[in-house]
Amino acid sequence: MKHIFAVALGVLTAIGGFVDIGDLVTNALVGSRFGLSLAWVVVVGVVGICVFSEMSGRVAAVSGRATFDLVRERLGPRVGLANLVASMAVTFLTFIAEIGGVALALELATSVNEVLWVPVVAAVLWIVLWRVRFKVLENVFGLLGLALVVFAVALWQLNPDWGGLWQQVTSPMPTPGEGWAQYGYYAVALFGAALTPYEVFFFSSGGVEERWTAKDVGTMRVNVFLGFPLGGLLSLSIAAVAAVVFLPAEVQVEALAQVPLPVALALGKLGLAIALIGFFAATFGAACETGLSVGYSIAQFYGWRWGKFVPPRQAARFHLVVLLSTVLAVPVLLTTVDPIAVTEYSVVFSALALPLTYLPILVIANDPDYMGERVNGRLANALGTVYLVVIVVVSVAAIPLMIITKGGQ
Amino acid sequence: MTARAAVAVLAVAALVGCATPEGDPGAYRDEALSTLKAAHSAVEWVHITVGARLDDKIFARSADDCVSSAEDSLSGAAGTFVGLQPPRSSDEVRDAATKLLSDAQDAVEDARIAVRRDDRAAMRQAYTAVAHASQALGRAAEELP
Amino acid sequence: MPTERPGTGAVHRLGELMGAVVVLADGTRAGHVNDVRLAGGPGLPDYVVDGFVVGARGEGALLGYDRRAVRGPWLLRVLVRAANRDARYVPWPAVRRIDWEAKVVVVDRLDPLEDERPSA
Amino acid sequence: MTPLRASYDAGLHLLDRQIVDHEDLPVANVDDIELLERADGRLAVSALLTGPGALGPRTPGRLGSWTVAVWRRLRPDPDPRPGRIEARLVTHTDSAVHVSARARDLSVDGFEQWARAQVIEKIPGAGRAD
Repeated sequence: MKHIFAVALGVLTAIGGFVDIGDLVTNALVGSRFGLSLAWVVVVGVVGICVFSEMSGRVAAVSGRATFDLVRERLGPRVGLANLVASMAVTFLTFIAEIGGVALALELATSVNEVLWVPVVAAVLWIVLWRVRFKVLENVFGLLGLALVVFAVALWQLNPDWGGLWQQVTSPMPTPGEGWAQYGYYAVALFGAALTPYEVFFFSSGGVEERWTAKDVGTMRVNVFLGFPLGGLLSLSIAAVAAVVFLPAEVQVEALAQVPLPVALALGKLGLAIALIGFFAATFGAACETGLSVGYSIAQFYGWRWGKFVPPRQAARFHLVVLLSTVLAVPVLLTTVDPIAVTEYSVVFSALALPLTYLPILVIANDPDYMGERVNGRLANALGTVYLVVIVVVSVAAIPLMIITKGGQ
Repeated sequence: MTARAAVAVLAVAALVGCATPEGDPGAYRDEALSTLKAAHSAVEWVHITVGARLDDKIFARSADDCVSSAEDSLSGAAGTFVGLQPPRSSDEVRDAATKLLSDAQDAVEDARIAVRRDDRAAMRQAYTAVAHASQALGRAAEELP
Repeated sequence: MPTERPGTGAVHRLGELMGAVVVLADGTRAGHVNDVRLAGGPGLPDYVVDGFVVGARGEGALLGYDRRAVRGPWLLRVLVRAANRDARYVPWPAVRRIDWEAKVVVVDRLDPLEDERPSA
Repeated sequence: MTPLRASYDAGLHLLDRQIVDHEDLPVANVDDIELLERADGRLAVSALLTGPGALGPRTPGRLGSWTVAVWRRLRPDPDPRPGRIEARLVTHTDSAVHVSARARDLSVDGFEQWARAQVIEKIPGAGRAD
């Protein structure tokens, strides 16, 4: 019985932990401008995160090595370092967006302005990363993140024209008033939101933290193939309620305050309160994950001791990096830069940086030196290759689309 | 892509981005239409928010936050447009657009005041005014000279 | 820690060999050292440099793909073959001289790099 | 894990690989490898080198030389040597390079001790494990 509970807990935290500020903002914004005509991108992105996470989770379980430990080994110091710098820039940008997201969620619930919340959030965040146990952190924010199911309930409650919604899903083209360039840009943004590099760094490092071995691969696969798709459904429901309420009214989502509005219209204040709890949990959980990912990746690149399972004094450099990145995030947000704008760019740059870490993991997953006989099977390689092409194409398209649409206008 | 090439690309992008359209009336009219579209989005957002508050479906706190953000967004869009130098033949377009924008700003301002005071009567009045401004902005695409 | 062992030569770093220029005895350039093959193992008396993998470009092994266990996705195998298509191998006996300062390795000949199956 | 191979390529299988001690705790990365010219002219692998002093020269361009320069200035002794682990301590290699000594006894982590003493130890709870 205990095993079932552990598996269920794993799946639930995978669902609750799936959505972050990037998913919240990008899905609502896309829903309000393109309806569900970009839903297929979320599906492609979710399958992508499943393929990528399963591979890097299996590598972590079988070889005991996490992502960035391997990236340098495979690409050498020069290319490896460029990879580290680019991936850390994206992860740090996402880290700032997540902290901004927490501050915005708190602003929605209190009358205190978001900028004033930033130092408080950063301080509490660092204390959580310093003291709270890894498992507790994952479970609390994962389960609280399930509050976002309220978006699915709201969609049901809004009793939309399901035929019309399905019609949008099955016509993957820009809605009137939107061009193909904008359509392409937001396809890249949605893909980057669903398949964010830090999610893989954190997932594989978490596997090493929790001492996964080859026999944990089964449980890991259940979490990935059940948890992530259900998490993806949450993202889709956020887009769907925006499509139902904002698209016909021609309201374009530009602030976090708009995102839970459809839930309020459908379920009233209780629904809104639950949504805000979901926002806080999703963004705070993701802030912890991105904060740790910066520490994990740099420590793994240089071969330092790392992780929350050892006392901080035995992983001093790792904790120093986590402390510095939390401290550095505050001044950026205090320049009153709009966290939503930071989020929009962070998802596009995520799409840009993806091939850098995807490629080495695909190579390692086929190397018997690391995987013994648990190397990629035919299916894993088939999907792995398809996504290698998809990820490179998306990465190449990211910057040109950003320039043409001047950031998606 | 070497650093020099990246800088060159970004420079070109910046130039393309802010080529002020005051010279060409067509471009000026497009700028007016896109500003009115953004204004309509903000006003309709206020419309939905005030309606939800009147139905007591959202907290006063959320309503205030929504309406003030919408107000900032609207004044931002309007400010940028008014700052543009209209070509000689576009005065008619400019007058129509600025009138629509100022009506919208007045309606949204009344809504923000009512919501912050949680004054239901004023909110009902603001609700119809905002609805009216929103429809006017919605028709702008056809009626703009 | 004495770096100069009594009775033996200088101390070097393998990193200095990576990317070194490979020239034949008559001076013609033959590429760069992509990798250094080792023989024996730790604790064994003969844990030594056994030869050089030579490729056209600098560090060559773009994808870091293990040339011998070339298994995995078809597309990757194609990319790896392309990256290593001109790889050659210089066994230690064919190495005439190493100029550490100029990072040049003078060799007598270049053998083809066979894609043996993984030995394990 | 594949047992020790008859021969393998240093770049692919040794360089930049994680070194772990016999309790499987990470020690450092193989930042470079020391080669010793033997009497018969052969180059023998004598030690694994770690730290910026070893990694710097392998990182091309300004960044590499800058790393070495900063590392030299930070080290107390005038002519600092990079961290060094005797080759004979290496027991086997799989996804990591396993050494028989304990991490503590290898003294290759100056920066770790600095970070521990100057920052981490000063914060309450530094000794408590998860």
